[in-house]
Amino acid sequence: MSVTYLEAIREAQAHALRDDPRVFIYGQDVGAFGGAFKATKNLASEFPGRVLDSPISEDAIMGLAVGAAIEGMRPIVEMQFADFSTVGFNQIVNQAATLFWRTNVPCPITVRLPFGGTSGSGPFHSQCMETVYAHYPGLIVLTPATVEDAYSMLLEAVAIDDPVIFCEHKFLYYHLKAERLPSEALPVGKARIAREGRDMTIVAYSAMVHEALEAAKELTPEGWEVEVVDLRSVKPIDTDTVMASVARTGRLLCVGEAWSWGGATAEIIARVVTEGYGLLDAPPQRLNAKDTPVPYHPNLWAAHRPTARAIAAAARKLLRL
Amino acid sequence: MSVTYLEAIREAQAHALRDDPRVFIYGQDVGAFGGAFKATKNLASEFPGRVLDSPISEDAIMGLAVGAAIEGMRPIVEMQFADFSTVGFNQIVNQAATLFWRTNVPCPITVRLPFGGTSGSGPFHSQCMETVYAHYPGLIVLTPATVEDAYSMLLEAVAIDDPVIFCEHKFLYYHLKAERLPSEALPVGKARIAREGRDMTIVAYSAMVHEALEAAKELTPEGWEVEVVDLRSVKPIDTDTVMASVARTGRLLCVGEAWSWGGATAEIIARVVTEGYGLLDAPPQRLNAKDTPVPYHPNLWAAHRPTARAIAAAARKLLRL
Amino acid sequence: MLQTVLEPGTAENAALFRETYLAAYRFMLLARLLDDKFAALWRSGRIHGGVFLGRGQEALSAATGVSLKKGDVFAPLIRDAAGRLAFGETVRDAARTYLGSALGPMRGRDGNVHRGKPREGYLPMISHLGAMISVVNGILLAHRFKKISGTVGVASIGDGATSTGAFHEALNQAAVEKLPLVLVVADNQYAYSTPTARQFACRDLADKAPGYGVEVDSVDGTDLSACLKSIGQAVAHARAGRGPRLVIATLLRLCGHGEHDDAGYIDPQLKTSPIGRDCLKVAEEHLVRQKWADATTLATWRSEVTHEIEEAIAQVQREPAPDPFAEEWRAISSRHLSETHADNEVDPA
Amino acid sequence: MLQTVLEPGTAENAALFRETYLAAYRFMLLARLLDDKFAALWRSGRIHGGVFLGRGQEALSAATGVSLKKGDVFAPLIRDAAGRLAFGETVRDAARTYLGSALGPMRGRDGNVHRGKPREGYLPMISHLGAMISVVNGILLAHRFKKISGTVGVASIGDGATSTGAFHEALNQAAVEKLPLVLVVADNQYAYSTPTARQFACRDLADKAPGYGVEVDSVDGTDLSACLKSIGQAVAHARAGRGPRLVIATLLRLCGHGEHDDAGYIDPQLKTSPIGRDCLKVAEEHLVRQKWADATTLATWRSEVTHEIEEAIAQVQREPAPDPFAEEWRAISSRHLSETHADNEVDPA
Ligand SMILES: Cc1ncc(C[n+]2csc(CCOP(=O)(O)OP(=O)(O)O)c2C)c(N)n1
Ligand SMILES: Cc1ncc(C[n+]2csc(CCOP(=O)(O)OP(=O)(O)O)c2C)c(N)n1
Ligand SMILES: [Mg+2]
Ligand SMILES: [Mg+2]
Repeated sequence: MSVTYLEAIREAQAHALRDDPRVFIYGQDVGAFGGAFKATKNLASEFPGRVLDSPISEDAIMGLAVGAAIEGMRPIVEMQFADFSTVGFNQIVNQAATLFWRTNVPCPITVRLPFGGTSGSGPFHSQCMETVYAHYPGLIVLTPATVEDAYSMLLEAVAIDDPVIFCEHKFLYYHLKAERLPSEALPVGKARIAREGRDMTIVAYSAMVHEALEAAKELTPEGWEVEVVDLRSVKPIDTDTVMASVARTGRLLCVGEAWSWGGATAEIIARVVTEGYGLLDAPPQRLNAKDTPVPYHPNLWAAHRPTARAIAAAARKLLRL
Repeated sequence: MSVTYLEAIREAQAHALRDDPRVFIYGQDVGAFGGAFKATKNLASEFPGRVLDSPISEDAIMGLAVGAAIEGMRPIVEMQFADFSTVGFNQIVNQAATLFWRTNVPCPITVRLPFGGTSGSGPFHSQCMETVYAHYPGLIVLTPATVEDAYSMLLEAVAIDDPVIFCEHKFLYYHLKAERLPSEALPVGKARIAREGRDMTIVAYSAMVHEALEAAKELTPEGWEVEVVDLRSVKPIDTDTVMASVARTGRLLCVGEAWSWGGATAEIIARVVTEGYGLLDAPPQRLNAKDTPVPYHPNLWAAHRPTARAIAAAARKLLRL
Repeated sequence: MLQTVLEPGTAENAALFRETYLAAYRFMLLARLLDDKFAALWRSGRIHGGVFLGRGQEALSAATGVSLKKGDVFAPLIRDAAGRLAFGETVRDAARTYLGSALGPMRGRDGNVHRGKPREGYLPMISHLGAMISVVNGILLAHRFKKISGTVGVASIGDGATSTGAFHEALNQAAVEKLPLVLVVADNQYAYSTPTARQFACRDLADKAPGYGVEVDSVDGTDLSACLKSIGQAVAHARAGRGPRLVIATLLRLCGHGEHDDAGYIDPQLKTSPIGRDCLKVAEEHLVRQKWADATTLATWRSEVTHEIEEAIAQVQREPAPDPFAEEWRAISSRHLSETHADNEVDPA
Repeated sequence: MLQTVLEPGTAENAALFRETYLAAYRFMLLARLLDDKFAALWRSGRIHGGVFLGRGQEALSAATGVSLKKGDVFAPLIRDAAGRLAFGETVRDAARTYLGSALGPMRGRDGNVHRGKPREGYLPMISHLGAMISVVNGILLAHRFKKISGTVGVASIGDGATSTGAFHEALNQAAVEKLPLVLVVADNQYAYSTPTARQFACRDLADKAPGYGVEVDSVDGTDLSACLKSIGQAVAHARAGRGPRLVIATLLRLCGHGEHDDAGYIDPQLKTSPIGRDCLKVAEEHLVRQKWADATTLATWRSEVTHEIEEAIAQVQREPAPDPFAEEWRAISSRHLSETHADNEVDPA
């Protein structure tokens, strides 16, 4: 038996619905249809009345989730694509994110954002929105890279008493597989050493972890041992783990699929150099998507986002500095 | 005679309306009333039919501006407060920002965002939104700190063939004064050395420039000569001017009123260390607002945002490193 | 919080109506004098930021508050001082928020009209117009999940807020889910300076209801009796599980948008028209006409209320302001997940 | 682009109507066969991403396209292949966008239904539902500023998109500004898998119009004659300066949401009901009944159209794909203000 990243997300939701009567799911087509990506497949029939189709009203979807959370429920919201959360943006950043701070009432909502680029999806079905959410105080932003994390972090997201932006990468949905669902897991807030190395640290998250791992592999025959840190969450960031890795390797390359300006890569570099300047033997570097919308055509798309090849090239340059 | 920051904004709009028949103004209460801050005072009567009150519909306001821009007009949109642009967010980042790249048709819109903290304004009338807009390709984000720049950069914003997010700081509206409106100006995209120094560089923008200048003054009797760079625009960032300054001083403190995660301060540090690592004699530092919503109470507010005192303290620390 | 019974006829109901009317009037008076006090404090520099009054809208607002009971949900807007008080807010908590007391429900973090106690069904508005309606929906849906029945949610908005996408999405959502929502629109003819002619083009805001499949009632917002009946019916209807209703009240804002605004743009003809009547005076005339109170009683009440306000304000003014050094600068409740980076914590001392 | 004249009676008008009908039918047929072709290309892996068909909606869409003329504005949605062609799009440009040709209007940057030529009044939709309507408003307002009169803008949306805040704000905006907007709602009973009962609670979408103060017409979306009349009238009305109109067309989506979707959720009763009729067949029957065409003619047209499509596709398939190395990775038009940071430009070679 094997389980995909997408199935792990479905299973985590089934688990949460089973264990906690306060959990319900709300979003477009999540009911009988099982969601645009089938992440809620069969849940409506397994949990009658607890998986509700919403109108095409992202603002009201998020507002409703906040109200339900105030009243002690633990809503899971599915945005059909992360890109559409821009029309629910206000309720996320100004209603959900401020509630606890203003009133001391926690706001336990999980917002599932199917995000990130896939070939042929174009500017409005490919976006990475972790940056804009992470900028706002009051939100937790998770970016699982593995099947195991998709499962365990989603379960933990539902249990967390704050609004969690759960960025699940569409590129990983179908082809990322694991043998089984995990029974233990690193807690949210801890990064993971995805690969140990000695010569440099690549910090990545979500789909980019896999590109980074492939790049690391590509560099092995050249004699380089590259460490890959999987951030797992971009807010909070486990700066300690990143710093410890950089302390070992002396070199840092940050990779993000999001746009460069103010992205997680800038944030990590800022943290490492302000707090651990002496650890570096060479200037830190970052690699991001190009500063244009995400292109539709596969050829353009492959050049727009960082790939294993581009990461390896950037790493080689940095290793030579 | 003297002119305030706010009057400069009014004058720039009058000038633009006078010189260019394609310019019109659209926003809530901008007409006969002259806007919530009086930034469009008398413009409706001076330019009949060209200053239009809109419904409370930020999404449609921005969509309309895009349509008008497609048709060759040059709309100036006033958001009543920057904070409310969250409900027009989608049209800004997905409609206006992508138009040129997708279709080769430019999208000349100026979105005026009265932004930033003032005492007693609270979480929803104080926000700094430059970060989230600067993250998106396709937008230009201006942050004038002086009366002269408020005037000349707004004029230039209207002339630019791309969507410009014009962040005008409410704290500067009334009490920042100049002798006269400028006849010459640095172009958009160039930073300004607001104060020369030798021992360290403080990079700031908008209201924080004044706090930084005051901090620099505070440090003079202690024997420190602090250089202050006024970024003027956060997208594009004039990295060259920043680097040249850091090359002279060897020390960098970035100050932003926005939240820390992924803010302009992170972006500047990332640029300086990736491209000019060798220029630094000490780790770069940043100082931002605390990671909570902007508080209402003056006591809390003063502690939430960076002030001259806090900047001076951070600078002292850094000078000792 | 008093529940109105509105079936006319019986003597018992007549007595209950009188009682409700009197209670609502007291909240109107309290709100008016409290608002006046806030305005005075603002003018003397004692209140930071804006002050937003409900002058002319107290009848509608009080009617809303008294129509609700414990367990219900109320999302007031800026002109709802009366409704807030009637729903159970104390004068002290209102003053604490305006004056930034650390002991208030918002602890100085938020101010003026941005106050509430969400766990008590009293929602603290965010500023974005229309945004609270779907939050009310969420609480009502949660009640359904929790098998709590017979509760009602009221959201207040203005004529201007009907132009927001949030209003539209939320009203539609309530209709689809058949939630017990009463959406009260105070059509006070202006949104800040913008007259309704620049805000919408429908003949009447009530014409919006069929487009959502919700019931609607229109009411003279200057007449407390009418407001009590209209809101009372809408609430009773929702409480009985008969779905959402829109209530459109016509009235005039008898003050500036905020105290900084002289409202010079208001059409003088409106001021002298029936919708320009002061609902407080109208209510007082009604009290006298019905012989529910005479001039002496009214004067006594007024001085009682004034006294209550002065006392509360005096107390709140002695309360501590929030202390930035004692503040926990943390926006999430999960302590173990909150982070403060060293670089962001440069000691300002 | 043909303009319909719809006053009945005169022989001249009858002839014009026939001509318009025939033209519209041709676009319907072209769209249907082109859609089929795209579906086939997608199944064989030649098209990346999604393919979204207008099957069952061609009558409404073609009627929209033929009702407009040069200078007008059209913001089509996903099911508007027919209207796009009728408004002047070439089969080649449609294919170029689906196949990602560098020579297409979107140059491989955007794909499938996200295509248009804004400067020609043909707006390329962004995906966010409802978002194009206010853009049309903006163009129409610009026409007013530029003293261009007599132009009309049409925006298409689905039943699901009526739940968006963007729809509401934009329709209200058009009404306030009295813009010549025709908003065509294709109520095809589903939004993706969601039936209208989970989308709205109004009796009829037409009930929304009075709430905006706009006129409304309802039409059988399976009947080309009816669509031509309804849309033609709405356009004529707007062109004459009489303000916005909403047109609600009832029909059924005769395909999946996209080609990946087998649409198993569609109520079988709807399929056999009158709204489940295939508008193309209905139009063909009408053509034959009116003796405007016989079976042979229809077959000839079909093979002509097939040939036209095959030729265009064959040509486009030989066109170059976009070259990432030749691409200018720049999102703003102001060259002097665009920046590429060295760190973002690590040479992948
Ligand atoms: C989304 C949004 N846009 C703009 C504002 C700024 N604003 C605050 S109150 C107001 C006018 C509100 O008018 P109305 O809804 O009629 O309520 P009233 O003040 O008349 O009671 C405006 C435009 C806001 N709060 N929210
Ligand atoms: C704001 C927004 N939310 C969600 C989506 C995802 N989505 C794309 S099409 C669709 C269904 C649209 O239904 P309808 O408006 O009825 O048009 P139809 O597909 O039936 O023609 C949805 C939910 C979107 N494009 N935009
Ligand atoms: Mg109003
Ligand atoms: Mg539909």
